[in-house]
Amino acid sequence: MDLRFTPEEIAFRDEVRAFIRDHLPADIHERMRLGYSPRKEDTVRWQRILNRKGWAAHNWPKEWGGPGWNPVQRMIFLNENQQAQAPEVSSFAITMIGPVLIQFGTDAQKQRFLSRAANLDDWWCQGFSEPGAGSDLASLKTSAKRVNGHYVVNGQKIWTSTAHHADWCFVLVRTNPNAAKRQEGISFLLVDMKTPGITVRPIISIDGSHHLNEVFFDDVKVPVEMRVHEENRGWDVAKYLLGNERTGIARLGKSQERVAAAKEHARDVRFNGRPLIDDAAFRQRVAQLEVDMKALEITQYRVVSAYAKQRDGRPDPLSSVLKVKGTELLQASTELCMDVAGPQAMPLWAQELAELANEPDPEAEWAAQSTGSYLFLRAASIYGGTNEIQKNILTKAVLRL
Amino acid sequence: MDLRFTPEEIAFRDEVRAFIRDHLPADIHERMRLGYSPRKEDTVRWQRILNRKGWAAHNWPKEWGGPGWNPVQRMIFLNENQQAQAPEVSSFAITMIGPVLIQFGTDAQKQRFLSRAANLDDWWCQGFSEPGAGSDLASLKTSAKRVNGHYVVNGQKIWTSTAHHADWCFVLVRTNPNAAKRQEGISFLLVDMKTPGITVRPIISIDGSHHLNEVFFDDVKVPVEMRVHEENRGWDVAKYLLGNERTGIARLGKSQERVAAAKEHARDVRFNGRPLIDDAAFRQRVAQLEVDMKALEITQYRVVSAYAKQRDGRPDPLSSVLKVKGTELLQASTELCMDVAGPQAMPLWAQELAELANEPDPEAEWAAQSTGSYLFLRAASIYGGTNEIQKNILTKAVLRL
Amino acid sequence: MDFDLSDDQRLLQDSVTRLMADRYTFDTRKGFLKHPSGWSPDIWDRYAELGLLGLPFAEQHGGFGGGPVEVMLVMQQLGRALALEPYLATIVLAGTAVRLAGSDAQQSAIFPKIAEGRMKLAFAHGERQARYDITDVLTTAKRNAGGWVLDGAKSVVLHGDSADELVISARTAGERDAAAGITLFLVDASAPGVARRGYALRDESRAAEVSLTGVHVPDADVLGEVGNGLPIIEQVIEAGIAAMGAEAVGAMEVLHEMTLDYSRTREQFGRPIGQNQVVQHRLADMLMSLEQGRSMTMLATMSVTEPDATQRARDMSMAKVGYGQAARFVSQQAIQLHGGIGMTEELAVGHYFRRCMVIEHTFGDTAFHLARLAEQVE
Amino acid sequence: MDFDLSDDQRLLQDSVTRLMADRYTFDTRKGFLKHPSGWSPDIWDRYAELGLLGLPFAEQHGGFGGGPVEVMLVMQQLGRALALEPYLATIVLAGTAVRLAGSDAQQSAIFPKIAEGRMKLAFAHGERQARYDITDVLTTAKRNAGGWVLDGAKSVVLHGDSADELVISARTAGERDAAAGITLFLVDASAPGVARRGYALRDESRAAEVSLTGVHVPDADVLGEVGNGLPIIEQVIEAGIAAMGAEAVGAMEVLHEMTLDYSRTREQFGRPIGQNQVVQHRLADMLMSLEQGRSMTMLATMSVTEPDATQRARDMSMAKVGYGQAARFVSQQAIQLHGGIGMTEELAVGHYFRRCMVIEHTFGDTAFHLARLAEQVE
Repeated sequence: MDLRFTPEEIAFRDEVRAFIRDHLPADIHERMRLGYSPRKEDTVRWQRILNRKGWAAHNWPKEWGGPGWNPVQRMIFLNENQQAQAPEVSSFAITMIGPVLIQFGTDAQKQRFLSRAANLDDWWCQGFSEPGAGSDLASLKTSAKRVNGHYVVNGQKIWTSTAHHADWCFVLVRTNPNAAKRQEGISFLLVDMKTPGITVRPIISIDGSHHLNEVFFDDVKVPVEMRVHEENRGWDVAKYLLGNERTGIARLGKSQERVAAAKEHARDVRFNGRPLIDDAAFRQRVAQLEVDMKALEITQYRVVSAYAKQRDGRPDPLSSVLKVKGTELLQASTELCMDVAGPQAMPLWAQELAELANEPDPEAEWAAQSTGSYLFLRAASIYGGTNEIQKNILTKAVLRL
Repeated sequence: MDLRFTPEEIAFRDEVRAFIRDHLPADIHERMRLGYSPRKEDTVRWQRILNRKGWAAHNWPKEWGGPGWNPVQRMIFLNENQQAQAPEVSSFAITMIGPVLIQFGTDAQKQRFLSRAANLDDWWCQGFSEPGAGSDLASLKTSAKRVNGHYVVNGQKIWTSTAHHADWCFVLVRTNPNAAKRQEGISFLLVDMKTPGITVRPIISIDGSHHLNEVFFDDVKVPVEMRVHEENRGWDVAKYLLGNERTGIARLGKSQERVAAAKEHARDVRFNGRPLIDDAAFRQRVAQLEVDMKALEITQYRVVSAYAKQRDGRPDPLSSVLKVKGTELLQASTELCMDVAGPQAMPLWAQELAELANEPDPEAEWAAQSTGSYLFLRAASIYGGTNEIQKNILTKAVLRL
Repeated sequence: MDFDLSDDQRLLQDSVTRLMADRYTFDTRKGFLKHPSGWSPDIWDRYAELGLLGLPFAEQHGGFGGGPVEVMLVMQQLGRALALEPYLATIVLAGTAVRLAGSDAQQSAIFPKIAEGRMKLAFAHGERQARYDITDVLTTAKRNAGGWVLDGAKSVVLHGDSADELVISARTAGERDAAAGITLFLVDASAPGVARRGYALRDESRAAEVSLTGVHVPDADVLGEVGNGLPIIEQVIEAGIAAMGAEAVGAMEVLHEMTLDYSRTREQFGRPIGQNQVVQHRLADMLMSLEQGRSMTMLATMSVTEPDATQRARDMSMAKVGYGQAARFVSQQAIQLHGGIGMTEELAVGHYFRRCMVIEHTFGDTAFHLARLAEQVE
Repeated sequence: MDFDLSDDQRLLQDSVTRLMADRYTFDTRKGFLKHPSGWSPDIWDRYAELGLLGLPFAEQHGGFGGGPVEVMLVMQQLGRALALEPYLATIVLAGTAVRLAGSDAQQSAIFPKIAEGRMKLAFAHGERQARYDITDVLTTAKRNAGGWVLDGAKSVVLHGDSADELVISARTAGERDAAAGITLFLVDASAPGVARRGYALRDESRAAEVSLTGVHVPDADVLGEVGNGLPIIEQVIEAGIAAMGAEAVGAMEVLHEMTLDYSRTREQFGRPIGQNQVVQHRLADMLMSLEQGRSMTMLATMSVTEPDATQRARDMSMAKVGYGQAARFVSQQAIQLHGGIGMTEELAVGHYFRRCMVIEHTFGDTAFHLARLAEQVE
């Protein structure tokens, strides 16, 4: 038993750190440093640089273009990438559809999609939630009727992140409305977003950003070859996808980056006539966050190593702990940044700046974006199963109550 | 609308404060100052002093020996008494059985019991909870069969505080096991603790103290005249008793006394080479508690004034807020005292001191007792309806969910 | 100790409540946002008709001599409606400055116009480098013939963009952070050298960056005593803390009501989410926070007229911490219980959330006021 | 990064687990409490037989050369059983002092006796006025012919009453709070001038007040370098923090198991209380705290051998805060969910609760260690 990194792990971490430092484009890093979420082109550019290095598909097996890392290495890579203020790789492409196709896809599907996903030649989005099916996903209603070689899809999806950028969408549809159990009538389809009958309607989030969408399907024809796994067995695929190694869900590196940024900026703002960084209460708040992040870091490595051992594919229920504690820290750390920025965090600067003919004002941008990420990450305890749902999962899976 | 005390209220507060200062026996005050809970004889002595002044039965009408105070005056009196580190008047006698007899009792019962209760000539205890009936009181099983002029009581009560001191006990018993609703078969009896067939078994609490007891009833004969209100209508009495103006439940004065004591002792203990009182984090913790106590103080006066207006007798559901917030503060403030005492709070000193032939050591006693009250008040969020039950009450009565 | 409202107060409360119910739904509000000023001049006239714009001013100046309780009742309803108009800026903040420091001539010149809705003010004190430090004033006022010349910049001036007159603080003496040497000036917003950059805050209310370059102010427009502006500034901010508390209480009430309604109607796993005990207790916790926040707002309201400045400052800090923490908890939980839909611009909940957020970060956040209280612990 | 146990470690874990399961039920423990020493000499012999008493000592001194992980495995099981024996005091605390500072002669003289269960030690460093300040040593050691004379008093010396030898810190130079000038001495507990007052702590474990009046200590019994005892004291306390963390994890495990079982069996309103979602989520929160606390105990365990003293101190403070907060939450909620019965001496839950409480207040509480971390924030 040893919590320290092995020399190999340290060497690996240093290699990753050096590569990101040397190859992350300066303009992207600057935007990320100011707290902006990456634009599509930022994510694409960075993921292609990683892909050339063979690192983009960090959790894929070698044969499909993955680096063949063990879970600890993946963990290190994700943390370094987040702490370096680099865009995160597209989770839809890398941690969702990639592993799904590798596990359930036909050879044709693998050949057609995997390498393009790794390189973001195709941008993927996820069509799971519906207005009536949020936490209760299995109640989804979007229907797919089989008409000779096609499924005809009708219905509506919601919270479809980046659908407005997407080339493809993986969708859960109901192919058998009469199945005994709701879970048994669902299939998993790959849908070309250019197919006629698809309408994407933006949803503006409370931070003013456009990440989410509603997607309407009106007699959308999807070739049967675009179904993954057997008909009416889509729930297995969804469960695999949602459970599939949830290494990343804590997004600890992001919280660490936020706390580091808060400390950096706390040197430049005032509190009772001194730099905020000198205020005892602020230091206590940071120290408490650093304690909680350290605990989560170790718990995360415990879960990851355990996962590396038990190869039954089932997710460790403790990954719910990562989700809950990880999102609590994401929210606490972004809240900290906003509080550091103080009154300057309240203006809608970032948007205003564009309009106002003034010289750029990085500090103001950072301050405004600190609120942007605070607001946007209020959703962190909601998406991917609310923290309340996570505790229900722990109740069933671990407490067995 | 005015949050300030009126000149009359200020005069009243000063009168109460002065009377307690001038009449509280020094030895009792010293024990209370060191954090000991009052002994039976302390409570009796002090309550009799108050009773001579006409203040003991603070919430009784004048005709039955009460001072005829309005709710705000009662609130002031209770807070002053707690903050002055005086024993609290016996709630069983004053806020429980007294009002019950005034509301439901026969003239004979009033004549026999009220003035003796006010003067603690009789010590009362409460026989409500049973091993199987805690939060779910209506499921109580202790039976009372009517045999000519008597009820024959059999069963067991638990958590009977001070039963080992008590002359009388008011008991909820099941007189009709076949009632349609569980609540409808219950009667309210006054039981002389000297009656044959009563066994009191001590329960030692985690602070090592003996407050609680189990009380066993084995063919205990209770004269029918000792029944309060109609047979099988005892639930009305219990509801009245539990709901009856819950002015005191926040016990805010006690929390204020604990925080004041913590600050006083924080001057004498060290933290990183300076007095603890100078530590920024300690000061923040105290400041936060003082904010929360101030909020509760105002909320309490709001509830009390509202109660003074609406005379339908039903308790304000907001009194559940007083119970929850009040006990949270009781626990936070006693925890603060223990943390101030630090390592010196860990020995079972108080008990040890008696055995060890050493000179008295007040600081050590205070430190030890700070842990005693911390431990004992872990029950504050349990007794009188757990805080979880209080939130169920708010859910039903206020949220109507 | 008395929590009752007078008949006049109840009348006032009813009339404001009715106005907002009739004219200020979340949808009509969307329309008001489209107006170039970012709020509704039409509603502003209604406020004038109801006498709200002259509420706290003396009768001889066209006001109604209302006190903190009256202002609380109005602000609570404005909070419930997320009202966008410059009521806080004009009536509560700058209005208090003029009321406390202004000469009779100044008050007679200004208050009638305000009361009739013909003039709006803004309180231009905060500076970008100052964050929450109220003595951190770098803007200077230098003596010149028959008046003063102002240079500097003011930041996040609430409704500074639509103000006709600005109440500006500047240093006539003393170093940065010195308590003495700060003076208040009444400045025409269109005066030469005054440049304003208006924008929306996160809650869609308006603010402005104000830059001052050689702005000449005649002696007649000095507000109060030269060099002794700080006590006035403190009372202005205290009036603001009390008023924003009432606004926050109004916002919390609506957040709690909306979340309660949603928990009754939103179904998951075949039943309303409000059937989940965890949701029920969360709503109970929100209710308790709301009530504690309401109590602290009452404390602030009552303390506005407290003569002892130390006691007043202490009560205000307690109140700001108390209702600020309550508003943060209630608004965060309102979004959490709404789930995804609560994260969207379309729903009102996110707007109330952001109003609570802006209130918490105005005139000192929780950490700032808790630190002030911690200093005084003894 | 590796969380696996070696076969030897698993073997050790199993044997301790079996011993405690067979011999250390909550009821047998009540019997041990009645023993004059307040713990079980018989069990102490079992520890010796299993080799637990020599675990961390070098083989040439009759030990088994075990490291922090081995100690963690033992302490976790002792924590699960609420073991009363002076294992922490003798093996972990004083044992570490002798191991790190003792001469070969001293170690050869002491460790074999300890390993065979024939000698118990205690670490007498803390003083009443010092609270958690480890450099606040007022006990003095003055030079005299061929040795030293100790005067002063030590407070809350864990298992000081049953120790045969005391490791005592005293000032050979320097003022109160000076880092330099503290020296460690090995003192026979029955030496003239040593007076001990034994008593139980709130968790029923034993401690003593030790007073020293003209106690003569020969040079041969100086432990380590004269005047340079502080680094040793720090490492002793760090070893204690790591070991107590493992004990706390064991206690939290049992508290969580007991509460979970109770929630399955205790019925109110016609169903097990564990059917209440609020109880379910509370148990989930307890589980999360337990796991976070376990992680922090691993951190402390790994850091015991960290060469960089600054890093080590930081890790230890983080761990103490982390598992201390976890233990406080888990133990408080365990009582809350048990309700009245959890408040009684009869039930085990209150005893585990108090063990967690004593651990949190030993070698620096949460506030103390959080302050140490806050100082280093940069």
